[in-house]
Amino acid sequence: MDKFSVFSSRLVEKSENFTSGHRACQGCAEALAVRHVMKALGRDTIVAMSTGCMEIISSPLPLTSWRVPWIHNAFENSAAVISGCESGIKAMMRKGKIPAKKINFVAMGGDGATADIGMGALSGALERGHDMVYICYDNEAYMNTGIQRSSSTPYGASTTTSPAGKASIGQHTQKKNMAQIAVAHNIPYVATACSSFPFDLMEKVKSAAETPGAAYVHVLSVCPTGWRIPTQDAIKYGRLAVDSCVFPLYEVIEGKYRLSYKPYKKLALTEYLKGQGRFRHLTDKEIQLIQQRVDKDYERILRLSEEEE
Amino acid sequence: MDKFSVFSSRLVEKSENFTSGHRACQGCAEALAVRHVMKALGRDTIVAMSTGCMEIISSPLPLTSWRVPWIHNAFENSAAVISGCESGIKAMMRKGKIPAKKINFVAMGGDGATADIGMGALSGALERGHDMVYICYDNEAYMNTGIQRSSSTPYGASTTTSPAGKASIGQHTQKKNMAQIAVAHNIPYVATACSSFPFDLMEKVKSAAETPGAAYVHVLSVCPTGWRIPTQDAIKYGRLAVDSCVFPLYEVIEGKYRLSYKPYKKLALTEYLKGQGRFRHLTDKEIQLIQQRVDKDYERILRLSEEEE
Amino acid sequence: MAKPMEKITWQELEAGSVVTEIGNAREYETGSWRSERPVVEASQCIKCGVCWLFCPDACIVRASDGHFEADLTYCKGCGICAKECPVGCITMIAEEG
Amino acid sequence: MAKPMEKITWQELEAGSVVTEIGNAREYETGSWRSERPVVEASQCIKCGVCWLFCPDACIVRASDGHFEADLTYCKGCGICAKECPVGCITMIAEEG
Amino acid sequence: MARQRKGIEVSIAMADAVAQANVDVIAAYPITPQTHIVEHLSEIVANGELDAEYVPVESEHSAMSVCCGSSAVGARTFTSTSSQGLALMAEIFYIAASMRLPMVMALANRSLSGPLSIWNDHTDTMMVRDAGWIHVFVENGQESYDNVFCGFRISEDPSVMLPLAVNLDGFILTHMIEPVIYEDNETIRKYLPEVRMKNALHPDNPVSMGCFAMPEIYTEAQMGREQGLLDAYPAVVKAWKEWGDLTGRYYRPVETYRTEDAEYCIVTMGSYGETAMEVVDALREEGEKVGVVKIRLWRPFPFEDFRSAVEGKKSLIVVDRAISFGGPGGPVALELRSALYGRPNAPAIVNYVAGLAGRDVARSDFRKIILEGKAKASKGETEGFTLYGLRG
Amino acid sequence: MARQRKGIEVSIAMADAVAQANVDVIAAYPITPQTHIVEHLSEIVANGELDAEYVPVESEHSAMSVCCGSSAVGARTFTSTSSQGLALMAEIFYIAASMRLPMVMALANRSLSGPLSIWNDHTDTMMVRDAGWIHVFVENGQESYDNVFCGFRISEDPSVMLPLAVNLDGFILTHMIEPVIYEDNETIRKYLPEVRMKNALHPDNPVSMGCFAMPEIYTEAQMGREQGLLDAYPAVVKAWKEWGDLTGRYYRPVETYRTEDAEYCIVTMGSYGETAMEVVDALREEGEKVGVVKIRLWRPFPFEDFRSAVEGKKSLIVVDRAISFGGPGGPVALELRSALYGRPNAPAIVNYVAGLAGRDVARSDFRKIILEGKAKASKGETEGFTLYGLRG
Amino acid sequence: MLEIRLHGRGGQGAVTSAELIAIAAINKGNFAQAFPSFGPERRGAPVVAFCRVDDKKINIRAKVYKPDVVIVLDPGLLSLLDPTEGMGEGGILIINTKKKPQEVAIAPGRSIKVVTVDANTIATEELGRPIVNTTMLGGFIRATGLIGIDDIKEPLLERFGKKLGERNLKAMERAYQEVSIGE
Amino acid sequence: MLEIRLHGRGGQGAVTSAELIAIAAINKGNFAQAFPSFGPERRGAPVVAFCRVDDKKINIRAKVYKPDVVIVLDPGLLSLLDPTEGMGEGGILIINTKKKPQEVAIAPGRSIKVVTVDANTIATEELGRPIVNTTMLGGFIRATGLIGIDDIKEPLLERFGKKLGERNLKAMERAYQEVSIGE
Ligand SMILES: Cc1ncc(C[n+]2csc(CCOP(=O)(O)OP(=O)(O)O)c2C)c(N)n1
Ligand SMILES: Cc1ncc(C[n+]2csc(CCOP(=O)(O)OP(=O)(O)O)c2C)c(N)n1
Ligand code: SF4
Ligand code: SF4
Ligand code: SF4
Ligand code: SF4
Repeated sequence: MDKFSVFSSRLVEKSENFTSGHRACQGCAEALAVRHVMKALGRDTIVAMSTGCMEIISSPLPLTSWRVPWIHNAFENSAAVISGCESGIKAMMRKGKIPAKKINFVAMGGDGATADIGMGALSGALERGHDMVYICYDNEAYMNTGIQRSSSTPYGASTTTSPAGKASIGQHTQKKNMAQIAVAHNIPYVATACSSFPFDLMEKVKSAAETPGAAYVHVLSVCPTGWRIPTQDAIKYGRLAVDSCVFPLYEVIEGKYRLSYKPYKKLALTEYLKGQGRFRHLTDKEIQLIQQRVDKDYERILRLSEEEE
Repeated sequence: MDKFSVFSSRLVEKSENFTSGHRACQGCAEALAVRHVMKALGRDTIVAMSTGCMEIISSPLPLTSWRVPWIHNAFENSAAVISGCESGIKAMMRKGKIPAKKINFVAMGGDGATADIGMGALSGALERGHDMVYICYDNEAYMNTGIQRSSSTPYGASTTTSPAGKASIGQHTQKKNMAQIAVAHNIPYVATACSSFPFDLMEKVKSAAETPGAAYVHVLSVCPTGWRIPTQDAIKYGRLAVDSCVFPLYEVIEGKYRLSYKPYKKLALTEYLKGQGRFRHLTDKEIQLIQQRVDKDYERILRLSEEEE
Repeated sequence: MAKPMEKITWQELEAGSVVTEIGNAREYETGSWRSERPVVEASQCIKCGVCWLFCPDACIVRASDGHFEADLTYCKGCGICAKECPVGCITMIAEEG
Repeated sequence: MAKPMEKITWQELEAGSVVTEIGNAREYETGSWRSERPVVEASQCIKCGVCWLFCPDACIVRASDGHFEADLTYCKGCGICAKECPVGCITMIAEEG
Repeated sequence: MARQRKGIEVSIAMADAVAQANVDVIAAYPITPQTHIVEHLSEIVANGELDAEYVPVESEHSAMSVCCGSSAVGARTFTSTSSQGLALMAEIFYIAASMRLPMVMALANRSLSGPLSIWNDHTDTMMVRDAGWIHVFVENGQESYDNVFCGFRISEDPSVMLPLAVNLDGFILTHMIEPVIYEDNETIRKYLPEVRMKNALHPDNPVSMGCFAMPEIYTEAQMGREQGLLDAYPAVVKAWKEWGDLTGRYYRPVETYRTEDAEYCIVTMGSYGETAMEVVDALREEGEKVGVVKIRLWRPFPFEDFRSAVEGKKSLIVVDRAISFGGPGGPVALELRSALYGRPNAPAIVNYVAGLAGRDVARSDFRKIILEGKAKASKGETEGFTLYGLRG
Repeated sequence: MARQRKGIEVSIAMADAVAQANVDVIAAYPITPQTHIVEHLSEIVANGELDAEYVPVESEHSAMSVCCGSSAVGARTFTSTSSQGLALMAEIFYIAASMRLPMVMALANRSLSGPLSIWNDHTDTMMVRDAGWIHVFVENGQESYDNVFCGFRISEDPSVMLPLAVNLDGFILTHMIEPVIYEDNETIRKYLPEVRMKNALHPDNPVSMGCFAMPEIYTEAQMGREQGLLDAYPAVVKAWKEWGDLTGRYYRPVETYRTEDAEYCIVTMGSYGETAMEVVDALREEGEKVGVVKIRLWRPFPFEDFRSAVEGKKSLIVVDRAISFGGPGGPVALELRSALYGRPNAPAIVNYVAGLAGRDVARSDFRKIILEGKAKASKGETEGFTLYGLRG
Repeated sequence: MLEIRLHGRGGQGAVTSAELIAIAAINKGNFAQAFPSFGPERRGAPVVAFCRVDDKKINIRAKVYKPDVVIVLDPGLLSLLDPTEGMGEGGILIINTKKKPQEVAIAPGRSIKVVTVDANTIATEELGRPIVNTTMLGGFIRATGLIGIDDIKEPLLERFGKKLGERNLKAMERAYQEVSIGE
Repeated sequence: MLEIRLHGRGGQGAVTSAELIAIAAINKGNFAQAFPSFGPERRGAPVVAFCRVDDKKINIRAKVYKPDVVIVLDPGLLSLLDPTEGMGEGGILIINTKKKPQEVAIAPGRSIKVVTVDANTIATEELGRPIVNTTMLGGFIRATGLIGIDDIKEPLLERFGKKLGERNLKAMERAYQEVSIGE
């Protein structure tokens, strides 16, 4: 449990803009992340959401878990849909067709929607520089359709389309680094976050929303179903990901890196991997190799953050 | 004219795998880049090409300028098509259906095909790590359809869809940095090149082809029609782009930067801008601002290259 | 109250099937999913709200005396609150069949 | 020789309109596009091949004596060779109407 | 803008109409032959002559997605595409209709790959004929200009709320300079007032759009879409009638030319209509009892108008500009046969597929099609279709 | 693999068939309800049981693009998709046919958005009915398994060279565990030999593929595509005949059940066929002279088979699983009407659209459709269509 | 034809139970179907699966509306739904519960055979976790006699592999023995 | 109806010439069309544009196959194509060339009026570049009388803006004066 949380829950927005009654799995920390994000954003927000777990579990006609204006159109295009919402409102406000007021334009999608099928739409929206926030809920696979690999699935994870088997270690490509790709788009705000660190997450979402222009927030979202862990451990595994530096928390503001959280003691990767069904098949040697990669990537982030200081 | 070129033409592959009779504009340096690339690649190459100038000018049924196996399928998918060619040949060779031999798998597209509509397919192919080379011919707009802006059009350029006008400077977003985005994909080889520096270009294409896994080469390709310059100046403007550091030539090998060419004397941006019809409307003040940005970006590349040394 | 989907006639849907009753998912009681129930030992609760903060179903509510407890209408029984409670005052109990 | 496109019958096309005669674009003579013609002063040519290297239409050829000249069948008259020739031995001359 | 008659490229006239319609958002991706429309619009916006967001999207898929977002917030939205662009956005094109999002698209019809062709036919629009959009076909520049206004009027009509495509033949119309009468802004404002969409996305009135449907409710949701199209029919007729009352130019779902006493008719859609009329005039002088039936409204399909237009004719020669490969031939002939199926004395239907990918269909070709078609009909050779002008 | 009868999920049976067919490349993107097919294939490859490249593409657009590349080099290529996936790849789906690239797709039919639905109907496949693919519909697990082999055989036939889709109803078939007879590998090798594509891309035999076509030549290029489909018809019949001779299981383009003396028929496509037969049996016992006509080959459309199957019937009740919004109703009824147009004594055609997005159509529903349809036909109420089971 | 409906929760493997019954029947030479209820339900949510067994080819492609046998994998579901819905006279209801058959409340006047298995206990003891989908098959086999324990062995071992399969088999056999059959 | 065909090269603005004629005619109250030959040709390639003028609505949507007037913007094209193709008796051929009409070789026995303009020289002098599309209109106006110089003024100024427009006008007027009309 992260150190800030104990006594500061009372500072958190009480109202729920993403309501109970949604049909996420028991213990879904992706739904939790949505809940946190919506607290940070508040009511003056328009959300465009990609097809995926969060969409399906929140909107079975005629019911909706959303209390803010919400639109789902397709799987790969929420970045483009929100571009349209933003452009439309901007034009209408400028022309006096509707009263001016600050509205957060937020697109959301899973890692598949973001790093794979929606990459084109996202890249285009970032480049055009709409005043928007894109939030990727990264549960490291296509969960909605039954745990298929995405380009954000980590090396070595077994999924239904990258199964571990006699001739395969499971996923055999490295996790695509979406935050880094977003940074390469030269947008003013990029951050990584995790719902196991809710205050940090909420602060980042607020910063993103306040940044004029395009912002990108990459949220590691633990999926007990897909990761094959007990439901009650969803928060724990988010913490382990961060504390073992598999998923460092940082911000990149106008190209400058800032580490948001440095683990008191960097945990060994095994802490994180063990207990997750998707990694069960990995040998110690394989874990060793992965550890090297994690170290290297973390050092890079450390170096970049220090450079900026 | 770059310093190596005078006496070493004789070292260059003589045969033309991209033949005369193509219908590119007079003085098209994009066609010249294709010619250079095909010299570097040689006959054991399969090319998948996106829709665009180079496709249209080289393949009016029943004629073709290609002497290597060549496929055009659509505008946005040459990275995916070549993924299929590579996978198919790889599988068939492994299974002994066809004899084993080294073949270069090369996808090519314009900047629109690459940085805009084909971004998703490219990102996917890079991530999957096919043994392929992707070559972007960047003439900084959609030329085939009549000089519309792309995300690779530089700030301030007037195109038919980002026209300079009373309420607009022309293109008002910054040029998307595709090489940097490719680097963020953690592929083993990324380079920038220009057909005004043909030896450098050919070396890079060869290196890219020899690199196992996915490689990306970004080729600045001067288009006299779209840039509104005299046809005979096509080579000159490529040189100016490089010498004014608007378009630095570099390689990134396994994440390490290497500057390939450092101008003897960095030229002022005006050298490059003046004479180009697309920039004619820019005021001195605007040029000043652009110069600052160019300087900053160039310094970044310099710094990154030095770090690695 | 939204009409149950299997009763709605086509004329009753808004154009484009837009849903105008926001947040009406609360009519769907996910408590039925639960096989275990969190039980809070109120006397030990330090009222920190951690359980509230981490419940994916937003179904921890504050009782009038300030301590927190699960709203069983929605609680799916994931056990996160029990696991995360810093003082360990929540226990998961099997639902009776 | 490829048949001109306006003569080809559908039966004469390969399945999928695949073209099997590679490089046959050379049948299309882009020399007709030219309004100016590069003329090489052979005696001054230092045979460096720069014109050859930079011709977008691959239509600079080497004469038997080693100097370079334009193949007017394809030369579109862009003037690059003239501009890039390090010794300036190529001149562009207007084609006569 | 005052009322005036101009010599103008049709694409520019359409762009000017879009500006007069005071749209809020234009999102489009360039593709030949649609380019001139969006280029001129960018220019108008760049010059500050239209206060709108021009969103230079990275693909047509995103063009339609941006339009969905923009329409969903209630902004007046325009887009334009052709061919591959339409194919690439096909998924979202369907969704736009199902979500009942008003917008107008100038669909500069062009052949679908492959082989790649930039020239005109109707294969692109035919690919999405089931999607639930309203489809209007125009014949000339004036109709292109006019139907931008009528298009918004119909599309945004609260009883309709559906996207609408103005289909115009690529190059043949888009790149044609010809006379067009511009209406003044007053007239346009009167004809096309601002409407605030009932369920537009806005924090002041939050709604959820695009919820998913279980089997228990999907059929009902689809009936809404179908009914939207059925309701569109009277709205279209009304919008055209009012436009005619204002401008003197009237449009009808099915238009006929010299059909009253005709024994047989040629049926066309799009810019071929004018040439067909011209040829029919000539044939009439030779004593042929022939007329022209022009389908202007393709979706919702005007069954009754069509049936009454061809009532009592001996035969119809339907000129399609698309094929359903391995199927029954051209989509228009297919639907017309279905519409007349089982009717007593239904006319014989002969189907030509002509002018694929911009192959010129000149007056002499029409003449040949009409006379040959008539002969086929009388010989009972009505099955399948003829690919007109095929070599080999 | 020895010949055996297994209880197996249909998706897995199909995946096993793909492995038995020894494909070289599988490129697919997951989408419900196609997922189990590709998941099982990844597993087979991961276990080293099939030597193939499984390309985990980032979208369906790229799935089809990869398949085009792979087929172009002459590799045996398989893919699978559904619904939105098909819509997203639509552009390339058309191109695959025009480039004459053999491959087999398992098209797990599912409704098209919006609203989003993961359940079964035929709106997805109908979107691409003009594209030039061969389309086969299957009714059960055995047919799904068998038609993978027949599919490759037909698709790769040098006289055909066209991609082929095996359409199977999503969930209803894909997620069904039922008995399937597996053939042994010997039989498969015999039936489905390796073929080396004539113009496959390779440096040893360079060719150019996908050149663009000017108006002067486009029509001719398209005729090749059309002719490919016409030539596919005999190839399909032959491939099915030979499969039958090997396995005892024969397929035909149009299949009939108790139609000989039937006065009217129900027409279905896909997995409804079996229930229809069951209900027809029951109705027969009550004295109804009713039969079933099942369309198995949808493209190339088997005109003659269909016509002779319904010759002399009084009426046909066509059950469609898709709508062309604002148009004539279901696409199957549309084409059947066109196919019988103008024939003497053509049957009355009544059109139902049923089972959209997975709404169950049980035996009682079929019974109702048949009897109600018959009554409508006899009253001459044959226009338009009925959205079966609609509330309101 | 015998029609079976199974009630469970997302993640509990109701479809696997249906599948194993169907495969066993098919292996015996019968015809059978097994299929899920095709919903977007998630882990924890009440779900339904179906199975049909017959000695001739089955031509139905709809859900089971009138089950002959109903299996309830999760006792908690009994308070949420009526497991006997659509069931005719003489139906068999097999429930995972500690209760005895006579303690299970059934609408009065219906002649339904109630069978109970304390599957949670058995599964927890044999498999270490209360995953009861295979255990409950023991109850099913005993109550219906439709297939034998031996028939299900092979599919079960194929499905779970030898090690895990044998433990599941053990649980199933125990359930077969320990079942309580009412009426 | 008068049908006109223009031959030029990609980038030379043949369509603009056609356009200006059409607009001038339309502004006079006539009907007209102007359109390119719709090709993928590039800068330098021979291209064609068309124009039709009539006093009633024009209903043709095909290329011009039988031109009454042909304008050749680039003298180099004469050696590549027959500008009189499809032209009937009495046609007018207007060529940019230094030559006199009688020096232009026409198939013997055809009664075609040849008109020549040294547009390169005029344009280079007036506009600084040999862009002859507007200059050649002077020849066209003089040779056909279809429209007057005044009719084209407004569209020309609108097209090119005042400054550049006036220079183009000047070039056109000079061509009008300096044209050589054959036969
Ligand atoms: C074009 C298209 N392809 C595939 C699908 C099927 N599909 C829906 S959601 C989904 C996966 C979502 O994964 P992700 O974006 O990672 O979100 P998650 O469900 O994991 O939260 C897929 C493959 C679709 N709806 N549309
Ligand atoms: C899906 C789709 N959209 C649009 C087009 C039209 N189109 C063809 S090429 C092209 C521009 C090409 O630009 P670029 O990739 O930069 O290459 P260039 O022509 O400049 O070399 C466009 C917009 C198309 N063919 N397909
Ligand atoms: S599958 Fe994973 S992400 Fe999806 S609802 Fe379940 S726990 Fe959440
Ligand atoms: S438009 Fe530019 S890139 Fe295209 S052929 Fe012409 S010069 Fe080359
Ligand atoms: S068990 Fe889970 S769902 Fe229930 S209150 Fe606790 S955290 Fe919330
Ligand atoms: S986490 Fe524990 S101590 Fe804190 S409020 Fe909840 S129940 Fe009380």
